[in-house]
Amino acid sequence: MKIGVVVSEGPYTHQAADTAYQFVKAALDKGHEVPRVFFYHDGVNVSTRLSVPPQDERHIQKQWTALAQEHEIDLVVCIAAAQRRGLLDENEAKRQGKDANNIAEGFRISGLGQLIEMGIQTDRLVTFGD
Amino acid sequence: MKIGVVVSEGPYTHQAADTAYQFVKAALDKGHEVPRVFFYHDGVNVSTRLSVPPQDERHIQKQWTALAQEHEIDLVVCIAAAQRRGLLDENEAKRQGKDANNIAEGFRISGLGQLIEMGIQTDRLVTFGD
Amino acid sequence: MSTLHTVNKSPFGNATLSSCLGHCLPGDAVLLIEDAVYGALEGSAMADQVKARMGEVALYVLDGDLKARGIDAGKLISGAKCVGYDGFVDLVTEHDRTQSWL
Amino acid sequence: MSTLHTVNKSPFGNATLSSCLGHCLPGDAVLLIEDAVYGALEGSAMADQVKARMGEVALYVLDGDLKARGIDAGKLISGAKCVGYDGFVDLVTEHDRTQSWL
Amino acid sequence: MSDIKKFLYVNRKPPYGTIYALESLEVVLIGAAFEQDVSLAFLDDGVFQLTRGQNTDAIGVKNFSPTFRALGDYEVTKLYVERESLEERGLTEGDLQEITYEDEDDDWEEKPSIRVVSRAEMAGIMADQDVVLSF
Amino acid sequence: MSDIKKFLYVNRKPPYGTIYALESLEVVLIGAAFEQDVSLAFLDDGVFQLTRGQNTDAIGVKNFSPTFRALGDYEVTKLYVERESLEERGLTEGDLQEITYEDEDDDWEEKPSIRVVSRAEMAGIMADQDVVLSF
Repeated sequence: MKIGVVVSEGPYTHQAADTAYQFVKAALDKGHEVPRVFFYHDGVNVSTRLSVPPQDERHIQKQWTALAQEHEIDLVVCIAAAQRRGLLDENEAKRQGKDANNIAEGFRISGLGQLIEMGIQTDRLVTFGD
Repeated sequence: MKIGVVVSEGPYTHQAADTAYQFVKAALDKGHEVPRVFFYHDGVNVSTRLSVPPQDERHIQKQWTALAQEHEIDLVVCIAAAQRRGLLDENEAKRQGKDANNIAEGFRISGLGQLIEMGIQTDRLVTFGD
Repeated sequence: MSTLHTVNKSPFGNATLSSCLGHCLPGDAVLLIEDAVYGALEGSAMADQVKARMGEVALYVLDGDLKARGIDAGKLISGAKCVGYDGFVDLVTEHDRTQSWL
Repeated sequence: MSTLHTVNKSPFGNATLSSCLGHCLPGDAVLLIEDAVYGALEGSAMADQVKARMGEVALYVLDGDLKARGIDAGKLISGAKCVGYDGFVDLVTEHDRTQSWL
Repeated sequence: MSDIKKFLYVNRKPPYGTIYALESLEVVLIGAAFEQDVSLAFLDDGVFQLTRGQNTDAIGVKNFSPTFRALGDYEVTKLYVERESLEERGLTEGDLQEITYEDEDDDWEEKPSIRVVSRAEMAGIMADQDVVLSF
Repeated sequence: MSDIKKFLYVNRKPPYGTIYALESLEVVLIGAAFEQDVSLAFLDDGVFQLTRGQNTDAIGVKNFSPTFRALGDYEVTKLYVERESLEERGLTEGDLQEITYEDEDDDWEEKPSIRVVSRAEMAGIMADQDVVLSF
């Protein structure tokens, strides 16, 4: 089956991004397809490449980047939610006149239409949030 | 009186940073002193200078920076909470080998001791969070 | 010696106001801010629990949060007092400590 | 046609599980994850409300979240079934839709 | 799978204290362009999103409640509000904004978008969807 | 104002679902160096932070519960746990970790740090503080 996933809360603060990660891994292990994960609300904070968690804790952004690269998952960060919260890729930073960007490899910024499209094109949709 | 303030939630997602801002303004207007505001948990996300909210919404980081500069408020961002969540100043970015930094003017990164110190040195402490 | 308690969550979705009311002492004040202002609505399922403590505990509601949510002050429990951010500051300084119920 | 409902908040602090139980239909499944696993504790103030729906609604608990919180499976309401993340995936595919009660 | 899916947006949180209500509305507006069968559910504290007379001047946050009245222009015309949720909060339908749409199948007559339903009816509406998005 | 203030850390949230419990503990550990009069309150869902046998292997999140047992070394020795909160959750004191400290005023005798108190006693403890930090 095709399963779409929404992550609505930021890393470390809520368990949502962790549970979503474990769920997606299990779905892939069972042979299901997870074509896209959509990061919305504070979920966009998962995509920052500037996170430096303590050595003995998991690195949530790197976990997602690695999983996405191995399984060709489209990690989409909502542009409207990301702009509010200070998550920008190189293009967005230029367009907004900002002197830095912080989106990690494997994530791409796009619109809310990608969330609706995921709802239309997948067989199931599961949301992890607060 | 000396009033210390803690902000524990991120901008836009929760109202905490807004309420804290209105409270601090009112306290200063009444002649009280607010020597320091400590940003902890997701509150550290207030300090990013990369935020680009819609034109018709308030810019929470800029509101804090302006208020702090006008009234010499020490805006302290907890280093441990900030590292987890990808908030770095120039020094921290260098130290951690990161290619970008995102802390706005008026905020400084420091340790949790600054929170305890604020509790000891102020007459009242008020926390805004979730 | 008295305490200002602040609560910021809707009491219909969250047990925080209920816990606060169970721990505040006579002479204390409870200030409802943000989504907690709904806790002062007359005729709600929470109203009796709030009113039961109002003889000994003063109830305040942050006016700006009330207006933001379209709640007319006339719909509040009798005796609940509306304050602005300046009144919030006064409540903080008039009581010996502030406990934020998060 | 049936629904998998997921709940992730402690029912002692938050009304979400209660609302979910009030809206799920016979044949549906409720999966408790993250802080909601406490909702399956036998002998708690929530236990009767949960058990009242268990004749017609299946109750699952995410095993990893239970162990993380130090709750032994023997302390759960009788009939609550523990599943892993793989079982979570099966529940999603076996039901027609998933409703996340956030 | 048919070409058109039934999408339900579930709103259970009050406005302003958190951003979920506003960002939910942003999804609904974008989603309207996809011509799916869209419904909105307001239950529990979500019913507070629809109160009339919201004025956010003092808190410095944007008042997004007028946007609900524009939903009809986006052909989003089914806003289900749970009666029990209103009652528990001491509210009646009269405390909510009037939200209407022009019915193209009925000579563009103006009709109410808000439909107050019982908890049992709400459960039935939820069970009749292809996709449920929660905020 | 005396040199030593009474600090109370109030814990009302369960562990792991959110980070508050962990980050609260980080404040307590740092705060210990300031030699104030420190107490911790565990009530409502906060009592779940202290359950014994926590094992987070399957969820991939760090298990911080052993840190509570180190608090005695930091001279943090007063952990008040509310009895009513335990009971409502179907828990007894036996479900909690044993946390002890060595009492320097009593020939370093090992004593329990957890003190189960009634709701009324907890209210009294809260009212007896200079600074209350909530997580």
